[in-house]
Amino acid sequence: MGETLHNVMLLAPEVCITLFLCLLFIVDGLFPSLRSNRFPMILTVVACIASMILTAKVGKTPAAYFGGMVVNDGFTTFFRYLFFFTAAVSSYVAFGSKEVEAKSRIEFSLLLLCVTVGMSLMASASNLLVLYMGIEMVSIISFVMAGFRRDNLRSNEASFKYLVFGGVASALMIYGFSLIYGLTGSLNYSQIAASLIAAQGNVGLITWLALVLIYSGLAYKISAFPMHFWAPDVYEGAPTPITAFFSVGPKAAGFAALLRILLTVFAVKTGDGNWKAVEGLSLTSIIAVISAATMIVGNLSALGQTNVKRILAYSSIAHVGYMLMGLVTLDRSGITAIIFYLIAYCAMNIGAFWVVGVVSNIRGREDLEAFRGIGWSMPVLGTCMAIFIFSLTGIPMFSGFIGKFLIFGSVIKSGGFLWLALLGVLNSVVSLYYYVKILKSMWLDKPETEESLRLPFYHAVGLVGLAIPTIVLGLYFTPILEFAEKTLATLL
Amino acid sequence: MAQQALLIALFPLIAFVIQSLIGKKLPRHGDFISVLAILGSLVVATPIFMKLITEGHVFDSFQVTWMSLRGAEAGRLNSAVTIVIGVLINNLTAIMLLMVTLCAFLIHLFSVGYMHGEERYHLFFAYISLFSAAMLGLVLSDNLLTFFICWELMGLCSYLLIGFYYKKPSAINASIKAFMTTRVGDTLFFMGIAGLYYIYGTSNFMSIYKAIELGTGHGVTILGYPALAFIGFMVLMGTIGKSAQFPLHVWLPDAMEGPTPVSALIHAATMVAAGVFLLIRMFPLLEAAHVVLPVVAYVGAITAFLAALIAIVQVDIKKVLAYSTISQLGYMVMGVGVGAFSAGFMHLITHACFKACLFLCSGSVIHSVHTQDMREMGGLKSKMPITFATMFIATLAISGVPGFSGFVSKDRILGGALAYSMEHQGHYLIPFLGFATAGITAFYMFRMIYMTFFGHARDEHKHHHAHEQPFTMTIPLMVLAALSFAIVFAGPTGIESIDHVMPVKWFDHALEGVQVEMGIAEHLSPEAEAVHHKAHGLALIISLAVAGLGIFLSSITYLKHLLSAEKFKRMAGPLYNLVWNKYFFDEFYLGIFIKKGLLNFNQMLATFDDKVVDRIFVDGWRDIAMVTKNVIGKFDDLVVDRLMVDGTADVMSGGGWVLRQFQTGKVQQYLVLTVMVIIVALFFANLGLK
Amino acid sequence: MFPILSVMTYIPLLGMIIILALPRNNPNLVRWVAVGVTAIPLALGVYLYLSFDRSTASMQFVEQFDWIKPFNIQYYMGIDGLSIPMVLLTVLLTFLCVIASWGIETGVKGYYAMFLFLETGMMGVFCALDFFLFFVFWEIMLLPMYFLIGIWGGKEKVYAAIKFFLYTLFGSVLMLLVMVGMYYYSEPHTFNLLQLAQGHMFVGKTVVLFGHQLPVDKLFWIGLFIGFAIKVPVWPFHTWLPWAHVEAPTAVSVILAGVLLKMGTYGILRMNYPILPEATLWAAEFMMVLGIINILYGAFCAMAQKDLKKLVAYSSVSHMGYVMVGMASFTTAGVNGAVLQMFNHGTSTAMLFLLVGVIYDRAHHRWIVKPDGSKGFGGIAAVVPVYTGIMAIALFASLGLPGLSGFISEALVFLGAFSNPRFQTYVVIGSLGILLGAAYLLWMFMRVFLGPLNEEYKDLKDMNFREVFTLMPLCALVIVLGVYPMPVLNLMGSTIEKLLTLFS
Amino acid sequence: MNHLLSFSSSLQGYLAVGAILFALGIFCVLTRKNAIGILLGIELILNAAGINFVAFSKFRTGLIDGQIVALFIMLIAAAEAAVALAVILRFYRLKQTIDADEASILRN
Repeated sequence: MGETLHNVMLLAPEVCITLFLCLLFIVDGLFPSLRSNRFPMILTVVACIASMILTAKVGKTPAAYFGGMVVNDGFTTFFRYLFFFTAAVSSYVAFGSKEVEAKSRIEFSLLLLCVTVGMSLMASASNLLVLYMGIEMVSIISFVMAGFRRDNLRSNEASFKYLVFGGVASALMIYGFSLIYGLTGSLNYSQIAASLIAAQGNVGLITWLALVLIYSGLAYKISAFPMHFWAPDVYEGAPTPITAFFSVGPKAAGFAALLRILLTVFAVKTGDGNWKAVEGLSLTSIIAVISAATMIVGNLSALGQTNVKRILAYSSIAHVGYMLMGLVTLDRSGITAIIFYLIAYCAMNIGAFWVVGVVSNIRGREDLEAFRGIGWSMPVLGTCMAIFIFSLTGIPMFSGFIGKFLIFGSVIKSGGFLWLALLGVLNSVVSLYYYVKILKSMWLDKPETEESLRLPFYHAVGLVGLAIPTIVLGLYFTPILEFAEKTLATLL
Repeated sequence: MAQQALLIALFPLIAFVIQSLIGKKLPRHGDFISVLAILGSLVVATPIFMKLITEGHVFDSFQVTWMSLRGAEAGRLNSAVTIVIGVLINNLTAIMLLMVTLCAFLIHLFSVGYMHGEERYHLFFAYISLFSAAMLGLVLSDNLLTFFICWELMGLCSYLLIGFYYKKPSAINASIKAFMTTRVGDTLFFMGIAGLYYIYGTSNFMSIYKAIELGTGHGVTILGYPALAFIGFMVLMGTIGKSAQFPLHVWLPDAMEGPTPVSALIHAATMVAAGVFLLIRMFPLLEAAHVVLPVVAYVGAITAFLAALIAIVQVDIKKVLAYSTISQLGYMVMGVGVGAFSAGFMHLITHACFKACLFLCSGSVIHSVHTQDMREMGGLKSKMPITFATMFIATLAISGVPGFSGFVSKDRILGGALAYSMEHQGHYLIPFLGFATAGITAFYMFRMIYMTFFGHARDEHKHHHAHEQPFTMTIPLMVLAALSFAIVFAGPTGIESIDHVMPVKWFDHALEGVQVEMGIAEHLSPEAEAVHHKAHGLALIISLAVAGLGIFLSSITYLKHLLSAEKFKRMAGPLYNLVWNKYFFDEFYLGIFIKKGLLNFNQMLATFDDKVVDRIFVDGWRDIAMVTKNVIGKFDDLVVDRLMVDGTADVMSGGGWVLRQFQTGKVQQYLVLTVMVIIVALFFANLGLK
Repeated sequence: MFPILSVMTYIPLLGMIIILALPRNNPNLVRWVAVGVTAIPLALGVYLYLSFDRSTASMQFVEQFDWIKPFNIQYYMGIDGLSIPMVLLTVLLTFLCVIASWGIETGVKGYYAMFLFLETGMMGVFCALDFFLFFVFWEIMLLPMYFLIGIWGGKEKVYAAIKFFLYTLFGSVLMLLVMVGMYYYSEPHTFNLLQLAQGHMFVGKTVVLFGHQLPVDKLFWIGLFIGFAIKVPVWPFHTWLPWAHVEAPTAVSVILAGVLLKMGTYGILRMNYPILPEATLWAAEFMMVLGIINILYGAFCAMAQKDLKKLVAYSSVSHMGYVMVGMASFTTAGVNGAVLQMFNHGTSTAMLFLLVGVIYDRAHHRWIVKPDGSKGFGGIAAVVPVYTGIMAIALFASLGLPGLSGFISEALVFLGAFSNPRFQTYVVIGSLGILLGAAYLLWMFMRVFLGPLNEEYKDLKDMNFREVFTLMPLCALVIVLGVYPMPVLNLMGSTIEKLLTLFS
Repeated sequence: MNHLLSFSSSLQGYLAVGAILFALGIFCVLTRKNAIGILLGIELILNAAGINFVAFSKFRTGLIDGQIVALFIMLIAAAEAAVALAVILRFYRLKQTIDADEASILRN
């Protein structure tokens, strides 16, 4: 009995979120008056903060529990912080946006909290089944969130496409898991890794099939090259705050799962803290190709776009490409770079989508024409957007640049994939064109009507709250970098 | 003494600064400031000249480091560079200083009267002061760098002064033409200076003379040619540009667009003479690069002869004088070329005086009859006696009539040329052209005198208005005319054999001093001495004969009208046409070189840059992207203007467009693509495993 | 020790924040605050000039402390003979440009905020001695430039702004790769430019690119050179310059021509030369040829221009060619001449652009010959004498007329380049550039100022006190440095001496 | 010592069925016009995975964790089906059709 109680204690953050979930159900049922105003959002934010505190407490004692199915190490702690932060900010954004109607706000909070539990499960899973459970939990709820605006055709179509693509992808993945289970006879990462090493390289085609299928499942989650097709349509169709959440939350969870599987199962920890691919499974060149493909697809497709949400959708695909570059050398600096990049990426991406949300609320449309002269009528909004855009492009003084700097550093350090670094650099130049197109219409074009709009304080506080860390992180990033290195140190 | 000499150049410079800043507000528009400044320079220059006359030799110099760049020890690529500039006073400088300040002062006086009532009167004096400062700076400088700086400053002043009447388009074109042609010469001259710094590390005259004496720098080559020859030719190009020698002479006749005092000061006395002065300063180097001197001689001779021919047919009084200036400059260059550089220098001095006088006289004539066309003049002898007298004296001087300064210097040059052709067989063309030019010069000068002063007035109205100029304008004429007598330079009649009774040899002693300094005063061997003596005797006789013939022919055609000029013109036919069109040099330069060659090339290059490099290299990829699109199929959705970015990005967006076509919106097609990629991945994995 | 460099760099940033906080309805207050803020670095610059030690080649006014320890990145600021002329030029030109942009009416607060932000970027680039810090300032500068050209520019401002941004960003991302490469390939991993310059660390190494081994130092050299060449601009990468100059507002094109072009050559001298001397020697001929092409190409194109500003822009391409020639000659006179030319070109082109701005404010067009062939400006010398006088000085300075500063640097460049026997043919060809320079500038002067007055412009007002005030310091500099250039030359003497010891 | 690829003969049979089901599932998803047809395809693939798990748990490892996973797969398949049908129902209400190709407003 004590042992399960100990295990539950380690799951404290998730348990706390579930309790708040139940509280919300009660509120939903018994106090209808509270339903539609800001109360559910406040409750969500409190839930996230509480679980962050619990994560900090739990994080001090890294251990595997529930019989090695779930791991609570530095890696999980980091991702828990990230998920709770993104959930809190997304709910803050959602409750300011007209797209999430007042009466269905409580449902949004419920769904959001469920997804958060699913995400932290994905990050901490070290067992195929638990991973599958986490992924499915996040996916299925995301299908619902994508179609949140029931009467809106675009939102419905987005959820339909997300549903079909997601379903197939996770089906493929579970089939891959079954093959791995067959080959290695176990579901636990550590045993799978042991048997893979024992195989000393005579790895048959079946293993490669399993690997490809698993990769396709995870690639769907982070919208990497072959499985990225759903992202632009779903991001454009779904309501903007939810798209903001999609581009950050589930994507980070996908990366968490991918990193954990890759580093504990398909790679071996070498002496100096780096990793080496299991012989017979030389992943590095494949990852390089995938990363290059994702970058090119993301950047080039965004060039001709006029809908800003779609531009940001393709840009988030491109950023996945940049992040995958870190995996190419499988060494410590690369993975730290990815983790740092994730932090920077989450802040600036939510910010960018937030601005799009605010503009589409005011102007009703999301294409570049809607952005004409916004910079002059709402200078704070314009400046924040400029900061996010330049950070996304990778201009120094902003966190995006530091992310790219670390990623390119790790690639060049290994010396083997210089062509990838060159491609990455060229892609960021190309990305400038479509990013600055947004700024062009915001600042360079004069608005038709001279009406000076006032940015509601609610949004101003949030946006500035995201913009300032983007600059601070760009100028002084040592503490965050040490924090990222610490998370890697305790990866079980 | 050198420090005071610096004042000579500073006075006009200060005058320029004052005049250009507050000239307009001063009483009389500040012309007295410029005149006083140049007078001050004259006052400072005369004691130096007096010292030369009394002691027969004067030498002083002081130097200051202008630029010192730190670097490693000498001889290496990054060795330290120190550019030292200073003032050098030797016999040459003393004489030049006096000549320039005197002429400038007289011309300043003259232009007070001549330019009275002009709209930009104060600016005229500002530019003239700047010009005088630059010319004096050039004369004083002891190295080629400051020499070059003053050289180009003079070019600027000549540009500003020729274009003084800037409302007249012809004046502006002339000023740009002058500036650009001289600039061609200057650029090459600067290459020569760069060459000097390359082999000697300095451009100081004294150190060059010493280095040449020691024979350093002979082995070195620049661009494959022997270094000294290269530098010599570059210096020659500088002279050709500035002293309007063939083929860069086209600007001087057009420079007559400027006011007459300008023509007198700049395009007769001083600036054009600077080119010859440069040759004289660099004579040891030219001599050391023995291949250069003959070229110099030929350039001088050809220029003299061709310019003289053109002068015959000119009807504009100033154009006649302009071509005569080119011709006389050709003489000086020929003098230096054949080795008689002291004769060349003397001719430079004498020419400065009488040509300035001629120009000023023509100025006073133009000022009174308000036309430059000689065909509208005639019979002004009685109306303007002083101008006539001074102009006649100067004409006698230039025509080489004994007893006048022109004869003395021209005879020595021709003697030197003859001696040169005797020593170096086969170069007979030089003396022949020399003597022919002497004759033609006499002919056209007297033609001008007769057409303007003698005969009956062709234009009553102008004749009636003609009047003598006030004293401020006639005094300079008289002074300059006085300087045109032989007595000033060498004996009353100028003929060697006669004057040995009362020889006033200050000029020759001064020039010997200069040769000693330059280290080239080698004593001729006895038989060479004999050849020289014989040559000078022979030259004396021929030059007298030729001058007499010229005067005679001119007087029977233009005074007595026995021979009609028209008949002679028809008889010459095509030759006349050729000469009248100045050998089509202008047409060649302007028509072919500038209009068809340079401007079209620029046009082509500019469109090349805008259309080709900017569009094709950079933007044009869009066209290729467009082609790919049309091949794939008409697609109205993509509007081309959204790709308004340079070509490389257009290719990208074209690529992006292709990629986006896969994004058809149908979920099942996404899945088909995904499955295809997975199959391809498996295929490679399988291949990899083998 | 008073951190003078950091103060000079961040005062404008402080000024920007103050200006953004000012009320929107009082443009004059904003203008005077901007003038006040830029006056402070100018004053400090004068102090810097007076207390600069000319005898040593080592860094002065150094500020060095750890910024990001894990990557050994330091906040390392310092200036030596190479950077002080550029710092002084930046400080002076920004002060004058702030005064010159009195005519900006729309979005005054935004304009001056961006302008001050630009000054911080420029100051940072010239004082940074840590590659990372240098790169951060290098790219920060692009942001204000994009907005300044894009918002307050001329007709095609959007296209010009994005083209400028794309070109320079392409160059700087290559520099990013080289920066990271240098960090990882240097023995004690460091970004410190002085440490990198010590050890010839990159000579032997090679790296795999597209399948074959390439020498690292040559790769670094090319990467850096492309990044800097785009800024200079060197011939194939120059097509952004005419666009950016023509479309930028007057004050911005003054800063663009006066300071931004110099960052390219400054970067080459600060990084390519000391850190990769072997590669620089290997590529000397290449740089010289590009320099000559720049001179001639710029001159020829300038000759065919009908728009005043485009003509001056192409003349900048031509004049920057002299800097390239001077640098590539590795002789004392050459390199000193090159750095002096960077300074002189800064002053003379700034004057030209300011003057073009003056006439643009009055006539609202810049055509020498209107595109439809009819006559643009003509004979306005009679109407605006003061303007013609100052334009003549600026013209003859950039023409390279002796007695003005242009000549000194051109003379030094050619004397230096000629004394290196390898490059004598190039110098002779390059000297044609001097000739062409005279041609197109005089042609412009004749067409616009001399000749019969074009009636359309008979009521042009002459320059007011403000405009004359912005031009007076530049006129003084051009004339004084033409007569006696040592005040600027002895600033850089010892640094260049030490730099060239690597190449003898 | 468990090592790879030592599948006994009867296991082959189960795997073959699993593989066939997998292939049919994919084919069904790609070709069916009807939205619900696509869902059926997904279910088929999930069941194929289930068979695999059960077969491996019986023949390969002898532990019951394979069967537990199969159970979970059914559980999740049910949840997914519920959500999918709700979405398709809403799609029908808006578009009066459930043809998958109709859902293509959001494209390129």
